[in-house]
Amino acid sequence: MSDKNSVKDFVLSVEGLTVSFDGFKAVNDLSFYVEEGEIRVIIGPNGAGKTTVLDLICGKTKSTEGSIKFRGKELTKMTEHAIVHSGVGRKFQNPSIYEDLTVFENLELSFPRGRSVAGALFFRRDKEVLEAVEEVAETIFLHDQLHTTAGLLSHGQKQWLEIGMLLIQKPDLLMLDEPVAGMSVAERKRTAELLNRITKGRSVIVIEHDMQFVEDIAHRVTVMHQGKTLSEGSMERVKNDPKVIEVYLGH
Amino acid sequence: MSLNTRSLKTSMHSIKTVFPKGDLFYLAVLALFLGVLLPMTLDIFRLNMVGKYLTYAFVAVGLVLCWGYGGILSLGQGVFFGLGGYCMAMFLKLESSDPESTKIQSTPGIPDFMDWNQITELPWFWEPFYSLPFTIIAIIAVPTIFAYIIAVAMFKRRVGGVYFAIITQAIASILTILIIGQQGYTGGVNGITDLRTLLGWDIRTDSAKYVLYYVNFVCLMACLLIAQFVRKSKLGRLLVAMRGREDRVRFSGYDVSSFKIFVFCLGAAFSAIGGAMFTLQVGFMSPSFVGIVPSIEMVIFCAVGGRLSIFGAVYGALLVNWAKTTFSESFPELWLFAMGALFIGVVMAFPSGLAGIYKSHVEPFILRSWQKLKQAKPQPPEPPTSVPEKAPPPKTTPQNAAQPHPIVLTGSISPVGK
Amino acid sequence: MFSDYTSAELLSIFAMQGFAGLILFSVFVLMALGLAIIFGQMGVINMAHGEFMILGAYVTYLISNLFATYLPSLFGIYFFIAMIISFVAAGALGALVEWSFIRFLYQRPLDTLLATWGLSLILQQVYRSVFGAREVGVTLPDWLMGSIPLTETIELPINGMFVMGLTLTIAVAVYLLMYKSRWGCQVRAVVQNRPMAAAVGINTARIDRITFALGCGIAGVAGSAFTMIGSTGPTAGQLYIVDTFLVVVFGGAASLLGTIASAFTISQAQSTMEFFLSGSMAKVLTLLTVVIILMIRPQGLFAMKVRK
Amino acid sequence: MTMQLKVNQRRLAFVHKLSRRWLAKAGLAVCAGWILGASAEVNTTGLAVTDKEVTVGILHSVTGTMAISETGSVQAEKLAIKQINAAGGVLGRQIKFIQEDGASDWPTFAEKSKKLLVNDKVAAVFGCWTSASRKAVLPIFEQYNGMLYYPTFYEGLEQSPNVIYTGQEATQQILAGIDWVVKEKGAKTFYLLGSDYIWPRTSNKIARKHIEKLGLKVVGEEYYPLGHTQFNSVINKIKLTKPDVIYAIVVGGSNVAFYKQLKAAGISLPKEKPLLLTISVTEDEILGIGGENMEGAYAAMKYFQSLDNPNNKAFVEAFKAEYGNNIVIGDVTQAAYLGPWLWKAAVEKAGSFDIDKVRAASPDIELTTAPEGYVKIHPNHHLWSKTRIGHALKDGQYKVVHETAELMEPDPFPKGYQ
Repeated sequence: MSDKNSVKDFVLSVEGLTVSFDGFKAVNDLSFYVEEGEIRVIIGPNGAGKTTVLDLICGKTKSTEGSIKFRGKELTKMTEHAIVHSGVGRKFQNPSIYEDLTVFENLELSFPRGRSVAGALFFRRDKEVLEAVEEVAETIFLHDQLHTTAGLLSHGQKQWLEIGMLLIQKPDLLMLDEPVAGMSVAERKRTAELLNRITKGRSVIVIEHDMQFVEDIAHRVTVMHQGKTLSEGSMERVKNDPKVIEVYLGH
Repeated sequence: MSLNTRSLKTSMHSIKTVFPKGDLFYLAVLALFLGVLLPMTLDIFRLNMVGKYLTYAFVAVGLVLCWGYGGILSLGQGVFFGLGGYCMAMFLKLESSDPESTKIQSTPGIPDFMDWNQITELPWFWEPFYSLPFTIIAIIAVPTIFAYIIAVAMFKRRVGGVYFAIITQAIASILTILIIGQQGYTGGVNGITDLRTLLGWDIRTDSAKYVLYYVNFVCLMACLLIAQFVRKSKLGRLLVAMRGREDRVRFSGYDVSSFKIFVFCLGAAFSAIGGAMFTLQVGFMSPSFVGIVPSIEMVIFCAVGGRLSIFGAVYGALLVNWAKTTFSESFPELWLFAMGALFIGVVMAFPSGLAGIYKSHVEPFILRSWQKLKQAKPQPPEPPTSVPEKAPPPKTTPQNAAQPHPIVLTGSISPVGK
Repeated sequence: MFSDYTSAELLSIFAMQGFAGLILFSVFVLMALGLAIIFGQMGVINMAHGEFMILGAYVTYLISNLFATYLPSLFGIYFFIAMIISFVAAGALGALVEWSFIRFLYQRPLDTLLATWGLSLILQQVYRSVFGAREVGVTLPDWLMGSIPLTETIELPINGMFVMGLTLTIAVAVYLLMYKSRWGCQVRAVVQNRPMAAAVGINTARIDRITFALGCGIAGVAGSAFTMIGSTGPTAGQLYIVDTFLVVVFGGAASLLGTIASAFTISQAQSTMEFFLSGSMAKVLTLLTVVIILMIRPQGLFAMKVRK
Repeated sequence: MTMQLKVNQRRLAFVHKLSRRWLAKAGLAVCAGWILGASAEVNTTGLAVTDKEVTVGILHSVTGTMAISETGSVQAEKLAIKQINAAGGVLGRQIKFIQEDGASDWPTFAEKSKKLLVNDKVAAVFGCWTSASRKAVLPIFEQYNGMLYYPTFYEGLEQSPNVIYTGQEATQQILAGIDWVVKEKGAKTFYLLGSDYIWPRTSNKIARKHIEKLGLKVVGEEYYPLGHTQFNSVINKIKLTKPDVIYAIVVGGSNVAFYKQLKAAGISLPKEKPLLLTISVTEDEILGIGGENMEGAYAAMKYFQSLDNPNNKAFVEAFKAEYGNNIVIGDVTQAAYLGPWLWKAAVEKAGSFDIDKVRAASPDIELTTAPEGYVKIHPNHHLWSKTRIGHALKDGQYKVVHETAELMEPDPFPKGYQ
């Protein structure tokens, strides 16, 4: 780990992060740093604690120890929605969209305005909203499906929709949990394209198993094992790390 | 692209957003039914009974928002109904306990039950209820604040679903024991009875019953309008969204608990208005409307009407109560069987209640007849509002959730593949 | 309030009060065990739990009449037979109910609440039609109604000890069944991952039915035992429902040990408060404390923290 | 009527239509009354009286939690009506009854009483059991000027011109009982226990005052919520305080639990250490408690099934002939039986069915044929009656061990006991 710069150069600094469930430490004294504009991919065997790390950053799980700083703000003490407001967006492993609502409504609900009770009550669909929805829908290849009920979309389209729901929030840090899981080869390609396009100007953390996809997008890779960092660096370097080969890539 | 923009632009129009054509029609039918048809055909005795049933409709409408939309099942709505009713009853009781008519008591000027319990001075929390404006505020504020406290405690800690239901049930049971036990202050198990006048106006006469029926009717319509506004606002869509994907809503930057708190408080406020109207029309309030059994019955009114339909809830409250009265008059033995079967039947066969039946059976039939009629005569002879004259009262489901209840239904009913 | 009494008197009273708390504890456990299985393990909110208990009580009443008429010489032991038949009867009704509608509602817990509430109304009316609206008096064998004097003031009620023994037996049996038997392992497998359990060849429908029946059967035994301390009438079941649910929820729904611990906590709190306060206030305070603790710790006292 | 018309002027057309129908109906009724000339003399207020028949109402709970208690009253009232009819009816008219179900729900009681008075125009109503139901119907009886015969022993604190209270009010039951245990059993200390609602609380208050007046001591007073089933703690307190008398006013399902647990805890009632005196357990309740658990307790009431007098023998025989040999008759059942007879006597004394005339005739009406012996209506609408002490036997009956020498005067607002 050569890049020990001062904290403020990083978008996200995770230090000494630990969480334990009844004594079992799912994440154990983990530290890593994400730079401005970086695409970081976290890989590791099942149960390594990857998803838990995202849960901790976005506030879904409360840490036992350690700190998560995002642009100098301590996230571990904040509520989930406050973390979102500060600019962190998160996509879940299984596409998590509102299946009873249309694509349009899905995006509209994610639009970052009228987030309070009164705001939601008196929210108006004005030009700003319409334009933002149109723009994002185009980006995620769904502009023809705006009035389709989201539950009727294909699996890949649902994944895109959820990414779109994050995009419309204009987050500074985007966290994606297995964005191409269950996609066809063609869809994967388009998704990689999509990610490359949308990551301009923001930092991204991705959890992924698909090594080809990882190679396509990753700036840096963190390998996790049993709640700890096993290895970190460029894809090339990680691939050749004997520890990584032993626990993960080897089989 | 241009097509999308056009259709979106039209949906920007705000009155249409709150009242799509269908809902406006349902509202009009309901208003005609309650405001014109029933008063014309029923004598004042029956109309007063309908008025009493309609006070439960307030609770049912609140439950549609809480339970149908918000997914929060409260088994303690009777608490709020009761609190609203007690606030009203306290005002009326003070008015009927003037020193003149209570001069045989050892302490004239206080309610009779206090006198029987050796209370010689009006308790401090009764004092403000001499004022009607205070009472009207209290009717809504007291239950809403109480609901707020419960809701903040529970939703901030993410207590939901079954746990919430059971805790509200326990609260209902605590409050009942308290009201019964503190009889010097509350009238105990007998409740607060013998309420006569409101600012000198005798509420027991037939003419007063008419007026009260219409006051009740107007309040109900107002609540329906509020409910409709909430339902059609972004908040309504958020509630639907939350029910299925609470985490997604949370990670879209919403404080989920605040929306639940809001809708629960709104439901409580509706129930409280219902309770106050109940006191006015029936002339007393007692702890038997606070407990678990009435609270669960209120849920069934909502379920029968259709848990996603605010208009259905009103019909549900009317139908179940009407059936209860009729059945218990003619076949008292069978009543509990019928009620039990209704619970099971609605849950098993008609999870969307009357509204669902209307959507799936009645409406298509009307539309088909309408089509036939159109084909027979080239010019449409009459406006659509007069069509369902002979058909049972129309019920509705909200537009954006035209399928039956999304989370509670199994995949086989919901068209949404999982 | 204690200044008027000698220390010996006080000691014996505290002993008695502790014993009263233990009886209450046993009663709570007995009420809650069946529900802990049905609600905790299967997620079904069985509002008719009280009515299943009362079924057991009515069966006991019938059996006692049968013995009094046909086998008066064996009257002393009828209670054991009555408990077994209560178990079978309530269990059979449970299986029937599960088959006829509960099985369609596993994904909709709040709907099970409404449906079983409907069931409870129907059962109440059945009891009323069959046994009459009045409470029935269940005659108990004399040996069950006495007490064993230990000292002048300390007397151990036999029925209380009987309930405690019964509770212990049933709790141990349920524990062995759920955690030590192959069947219990299957039940827990189904609870935790239904599709997976089905995939490895467990007949989940059958497991569901038997589990539900077992829960109802235990309720039946509880009802049978409660003829010793409570009333048997068409609506008596409703008296138990709130307490029972609170015990289960307070313990952390999915944990049987939690249910027992919670029954212990609530019963001790209630009997202590009953001793120092008046009955109604003790009840209110107990319920209030439970509700407040549940608000602070919604997952219940003893639920495991799990990684989701 | 004028009120009705005044309002109508301000009202929409449909109300006019309605009231015209109403007028027509009323007119028809008047015509009918005029044609049946003979009935007009004994019925000037349009009650449901013809030359052959007079209609009365029976209003009790047939369903719900109170059905347990109210069954006996319904049976007794029906028996009395049958006997009166067999003996030639009232003023030569057969009594026809309309029975309504209050369903253990107070608004239902109010609703049904209004139906009986307004729609059915009954000449008298026999009914209600709990105080809460009576309080709910009371304003309606006063508003529409009906006559209610209320059978239950109750807390007093009420005296309505529209109610005849055929059961005892609290002081009648309590004073005699306490005097007896003090005099005959030498009781010095008392433990007061009750279910937590108005009747036990009021009764215990009177008992406490009386005990303290006698210079004796109350060592404990406890109330448990209705339906409570765990009494071990209070039993321990009783053991600790060692009272001479447990004065128990526990009701409903709690009763069964209390007596069973008392016995199991080693407090043997036949040993009378302490002695147990109750005013809430009639023969009806013993059915549920079990005679073996109640054996040895004392009860203070005005009637026991085992009363040894010719009236009662005939009554019990007739009751058993009607409803089967195993039936038991409690205090309230007998009081309910008095209702129709007292009404018959008052109507015949007044020579009219008019409520006002019946009311005026009621004071000092005597009944020498009452199963309890001789009763007389006091001007305060309660009954003069004797109070008896019964000793519970294993077979579920009471043996009468004492009877007050004089009739006890009813005193619903006892000075010095409040």
